[in-house]
Amino acid sequence: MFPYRWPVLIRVSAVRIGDLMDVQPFISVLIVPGLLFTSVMAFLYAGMYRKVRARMQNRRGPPFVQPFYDFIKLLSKDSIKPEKSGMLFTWAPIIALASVLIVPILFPIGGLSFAGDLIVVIYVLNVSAIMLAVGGFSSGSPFGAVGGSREVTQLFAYELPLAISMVAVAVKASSFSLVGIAGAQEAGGMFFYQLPFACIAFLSIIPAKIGLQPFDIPEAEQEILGGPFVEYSGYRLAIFTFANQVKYFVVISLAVILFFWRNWWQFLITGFLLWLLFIFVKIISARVKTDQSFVFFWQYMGILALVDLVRVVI
Amino acid sequence: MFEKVVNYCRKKSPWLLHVSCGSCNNCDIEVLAALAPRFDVERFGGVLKPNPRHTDILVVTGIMTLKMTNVLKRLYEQTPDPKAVVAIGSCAITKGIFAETYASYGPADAVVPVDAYIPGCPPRPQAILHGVVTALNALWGG
Amino acid sequence: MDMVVQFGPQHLALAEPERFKVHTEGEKVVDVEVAVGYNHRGIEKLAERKTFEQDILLVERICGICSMSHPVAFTQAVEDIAGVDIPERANYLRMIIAELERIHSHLLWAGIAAEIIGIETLFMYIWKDREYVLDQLEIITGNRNHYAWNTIGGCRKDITEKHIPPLLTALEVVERRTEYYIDAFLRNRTIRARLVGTGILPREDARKLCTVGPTARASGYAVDVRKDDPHLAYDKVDFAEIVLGEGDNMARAKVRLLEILESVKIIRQATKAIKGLPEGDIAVPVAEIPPGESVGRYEAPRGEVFHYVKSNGTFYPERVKVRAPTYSNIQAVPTMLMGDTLADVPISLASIDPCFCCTDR
Amino acid sequence: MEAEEFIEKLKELLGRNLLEYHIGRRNRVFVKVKNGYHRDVVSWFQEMQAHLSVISSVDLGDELELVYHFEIRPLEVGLKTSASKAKPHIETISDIYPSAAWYEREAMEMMGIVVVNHPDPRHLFLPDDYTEFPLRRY
Repeated sequence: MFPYRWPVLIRVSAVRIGDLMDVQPFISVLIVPGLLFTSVMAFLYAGMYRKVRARMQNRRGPPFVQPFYDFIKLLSKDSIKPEKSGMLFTWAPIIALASVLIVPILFPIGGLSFAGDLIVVIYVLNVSAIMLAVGGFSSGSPFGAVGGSREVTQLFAYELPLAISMVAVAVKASSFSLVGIAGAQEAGGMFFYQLPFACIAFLSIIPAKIGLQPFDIPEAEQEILGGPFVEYSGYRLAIFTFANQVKYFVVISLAVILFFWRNWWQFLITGFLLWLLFIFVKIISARVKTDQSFVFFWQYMGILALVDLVRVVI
Repeated sequence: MFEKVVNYCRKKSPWLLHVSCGSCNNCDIEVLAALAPRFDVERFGGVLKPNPRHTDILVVTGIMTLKMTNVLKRLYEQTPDPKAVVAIGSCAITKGIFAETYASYGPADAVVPVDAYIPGCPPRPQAILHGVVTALNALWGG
Repeated sequence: MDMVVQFGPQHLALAEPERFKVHTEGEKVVDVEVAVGYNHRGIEKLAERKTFEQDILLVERICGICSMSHPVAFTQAVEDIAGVDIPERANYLRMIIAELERIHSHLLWAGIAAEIIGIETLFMYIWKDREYVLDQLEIITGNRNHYAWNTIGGCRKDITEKHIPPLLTALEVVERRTEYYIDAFLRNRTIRARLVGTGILPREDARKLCTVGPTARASGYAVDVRKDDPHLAYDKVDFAEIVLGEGDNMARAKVRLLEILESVKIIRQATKAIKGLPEGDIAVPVAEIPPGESVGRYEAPRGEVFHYVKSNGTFYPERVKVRAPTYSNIQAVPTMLMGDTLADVPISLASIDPCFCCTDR
Repeated sequence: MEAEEFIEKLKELLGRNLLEYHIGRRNRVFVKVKNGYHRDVVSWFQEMQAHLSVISSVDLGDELELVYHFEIRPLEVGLKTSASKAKPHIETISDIYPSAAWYEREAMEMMGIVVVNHPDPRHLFLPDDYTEFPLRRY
């Protein structure tokens, strides 16, 4: 059946596209700060992570494009779904990836932005963390369950200082949207010296959020064999690790936007430098236990963020 | 064309699982030494993974002792396809010096299909790397 | 919610197969079930079917990373039965290789312990420096681990003049690096957070359970075969026996790292003493072995290795009984783990430096 | 405490039941005791805070022998008791030395010696369905 209707549609849509809706949202969702740009940056961040880590341990380390090879190889392997695992076993990684991919669309570099998108960012990043825990619980293995419960306890641990420091920044820039915050910083200079305590609190949360060394308790490989990831394989594992790698990029660039913003190309450079700093912190620290991380976040970082919030509000 | 790309990626990122079934832990330590900076296996993308779900190359050492054989069988079944098995050390190839022992079901290929053998007691880390890389080329080199 | 978490036969933290069923309430460990035997190769039966000479090679393959301890213990027992005194130089040769092996074994343990608590960098640094020691061992004996250095009545090869200078330079590098690692283990805040106060083995339990080696010495129970029953040439060199009191994981780490410095001291004195002795006189021929029985003891990196050999006059031993240090240390693991959290289990298990291939024979 | 003094003390403690003894090189002492009396010798060792190294099992043809290796500084004592192959019953000492439990389990599964009232007589190294005793020679 020759699709004779085909040319009609093209003629009609060609006219419609021109005037009905402008093309800008498609570009910002699909290309610039959206899917293509984020995935390239995520692979770049992960490749840099493994190369710099290896170089710091004076060994050669894998090529920069190694995460790309791993991703394709994992996609090509067959994925085993244990009987004891629930329906969420397949959906958890997909939701985690989707929720993490939403955040870069709101970035001030040519992305869509609306009044309260900072709240969306906080909520969506939590969704991906919870999806990691749900993935662990639904995998049906004791290690997954322990990994999931650790992820949730760690989520409670760092949630308080994170929210407080973000609210402090929003109140300082008197706007709850990333573009507004970026604009305030372009006008009044970077926030990291105006709100030093909130900056320290936020930067110390990042290793816990990403799962880097001092606080990578959920995926502790030696203790619980990879935590929530224990039963995942094939394309499901590929999506989960890709979601994690995107999270590396998203959380680091969020920190840059909130505290070190001047303009868009400086945003990329500071992102890489901050990422080097976190790799270095990972290199020199061992994995702490859940109760120690709890104490660290609630007592020290919580108070620091509070001090800055009070300072800004008064 | 697509098949070539996938095979190339499989060759470039071999995730290893080390299973010791009754070895004198010299081959196990040489496998770990292959991770150390001097013989770094991560140059080839190789990473030692904690559980069978994430791996595609099973590195097996030791004679298959009575208790460890069905554990190895289960690990082999839990590993998703496509997978490969590399037997390291003369114990895994021919039961080596423990040939007449009562406590073994036989060398590695009596339990799981083996793709590459690395002789030596213990084989040097360079030999282990060479064996793993040849197994990769043979399976997915194309 | 109480759960049974199984550190199964195949686990990243344990290089060899052993099964630990850990019963936990929430994250607190309540009870530990230890299952051994996954590495049992029936060596004692094989030893009875091989001659004494072949047995040395078999006994060497009981454990790969302490492949000097079993042959020395075995040959000493057989030499006691045969009533043979091995030449002075052979004693020094055996002691040098034994101490070199203690250095590389303790470095190996320090790397794996760092890997288990999460610092992968320290694992890479330590194992890079361990390669220097393995190079020296390879130059002198020909192989990185299974040295085939002993025979009944002495040694098979000799350490000549040209071996000693590179050996001493390698020792300088190892000594400098070990001081750096001791500093790293003691001062890094996150390492301290993980090692201090976890896996505590009180002195009373260490003595009651007859633990041996660094595990016992870290709990204050001074057991060191080199001092109690001096064999080889340990009574002719002076070195300190390191005994600490805390008995937690950090104390065990400290004991092992400080022992590396002691071993370097021993080797330096031994190489000086060897210069005086005539080269080449390294073995005494042993014609035949009369019926009798004896016990060979040796201080391996993990503790006391114990060989009971009984001969019946023929060239085949009547009975060879081997007891490795981990066999008695592993019985102290349940008391160590009681009350710790799940996250401490792998590091406490690794802190006794388990060598399951020795335990199961 | 030297070897001869140790043997005198044992003679007082056991009298006729001390069947034979042999002092080897480098303070190795081997003492053979009648079955059943080894427990009081072991409790005497325990008071002297002796260190139990291992318990080996030996096949003497018509008898099965257990050798308890103790280290009483500076001596290395091998305490032997034996039982006939038909009725290989030997009392346990795991209530005095807890670490003896595992050595006795190994002797039970390898040589077929029946250790009386042992707390946990399961197999240790061999799989549970393994029936014959590998270390028996005759």
